[in-house]
Amino acid sequence: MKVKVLAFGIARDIVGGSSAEIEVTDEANVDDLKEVLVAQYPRLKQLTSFMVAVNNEYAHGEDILQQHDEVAIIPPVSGG
Amino acid sequence: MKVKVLAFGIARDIVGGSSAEIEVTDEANVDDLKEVLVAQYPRLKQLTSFMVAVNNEYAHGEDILQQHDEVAIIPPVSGG
Amino acid sequence: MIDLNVTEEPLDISSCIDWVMTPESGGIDVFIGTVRNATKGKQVLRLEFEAYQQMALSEMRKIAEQAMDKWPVHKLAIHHRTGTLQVGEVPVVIAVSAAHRAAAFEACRYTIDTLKQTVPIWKKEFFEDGEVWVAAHP
Amino acid sequence: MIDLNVTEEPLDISSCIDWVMTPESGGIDVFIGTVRNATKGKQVLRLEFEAYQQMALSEMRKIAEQAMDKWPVHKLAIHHRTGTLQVGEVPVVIAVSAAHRAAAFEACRYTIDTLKQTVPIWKKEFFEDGEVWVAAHP
Repeated sequence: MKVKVLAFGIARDIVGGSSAEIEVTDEANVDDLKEVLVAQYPRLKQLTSFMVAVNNEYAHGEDILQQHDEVAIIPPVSGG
Repeated sequence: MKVKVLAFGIARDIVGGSSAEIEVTDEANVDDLKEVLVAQYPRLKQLTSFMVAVNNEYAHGEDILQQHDEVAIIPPVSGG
Repeated sequence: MIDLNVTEEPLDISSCIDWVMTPESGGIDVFIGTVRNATKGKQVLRLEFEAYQQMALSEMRKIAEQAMDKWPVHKLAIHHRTGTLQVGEVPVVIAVSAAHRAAAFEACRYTIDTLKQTVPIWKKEFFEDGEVWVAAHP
Repeated sequence: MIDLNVTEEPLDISSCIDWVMTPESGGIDVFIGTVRNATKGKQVLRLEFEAYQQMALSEMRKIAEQAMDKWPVHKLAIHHRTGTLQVGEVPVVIAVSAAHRAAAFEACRYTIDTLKQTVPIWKKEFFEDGEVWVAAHP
């Protein structure tokens, strides 16, 4: 299935836009998505860390993705 | 010698005015003054504590008083 | 009570303070972040803040609720600005009221410390010779 | 830099904050004391603050200097009001700027904690059925 992934901060620069359509297997979990992302955008590996949020919550690696989830790449935050 | 002693807060109520002339021996120190004050105004003894300031500084018991020092009774502070 | 805001408009510090004041409060602690003119000895020209708006508000709410669970706080406001900020401008204001000052201080400190760890907002520093997303790389 | 004030006029929180802001600062912590409507469950009608003005300023300066010795602080303001204050009014404002927030928080907390112990200012609480000098008696 295709998942739309939002990208913020440096992730937006790396992805080359504020979102990307990413192809993952059905029943893919967050770790699977991260693997695909890193393969497609190797510069993500150079970040201090990156998290994935699903529906506005930080997601765990084993969380299963649904087609219409709002998914986002969260590079290291630096607000405040 | 006579020393003019300023009184603030509850000490002003106890002394019955914002200052009092107190007779102490020449070469009296701060502890001597406190003894005279307590004898003259026994309600000072009921306070949680009281300090004496000389020339705008907290004074020690053994500090010797001079005629023209600015002396003040400092009951427990409660600013802020 | 909790008041949250993520906005491009300049933050209004006084209105945050007025909002947290209550007749039951004895102390208010306010943290104001300001854009510094230098970082690691290098002159900063301006900053840009970007937020994942909806998630930022949701994470800010979690922090405020945690702070109110941990300390007896009356009201807590968190306002964060986005967009371009010049040196001296204010990216964040946190105001906390409580009956006693210890709770206000501790809840305010907890809120800014946790905000910097979890709220999805990103800061880019602009220098004479380039720009960098803060904390992105080791 | 240090700014001290003991005054009968209402305190101006914004001007304290503006005064401590510098281009080198990254964080400002502000403590605002407010008159609570109750103490130990008893309704407070109003407060009266009395200061030994000259000594109060001298003790406030000592605290500010100690805070600036202990933490890398840029500017520190302490304003205290005297006279009659109603519920919700502000007897004290302390504002501290620093490059990093930890110093601002810690210096601000130290300043208010120490002020309450050493600065010769006295508070009288007025209730329906009487009045009391706070902390005077055990």
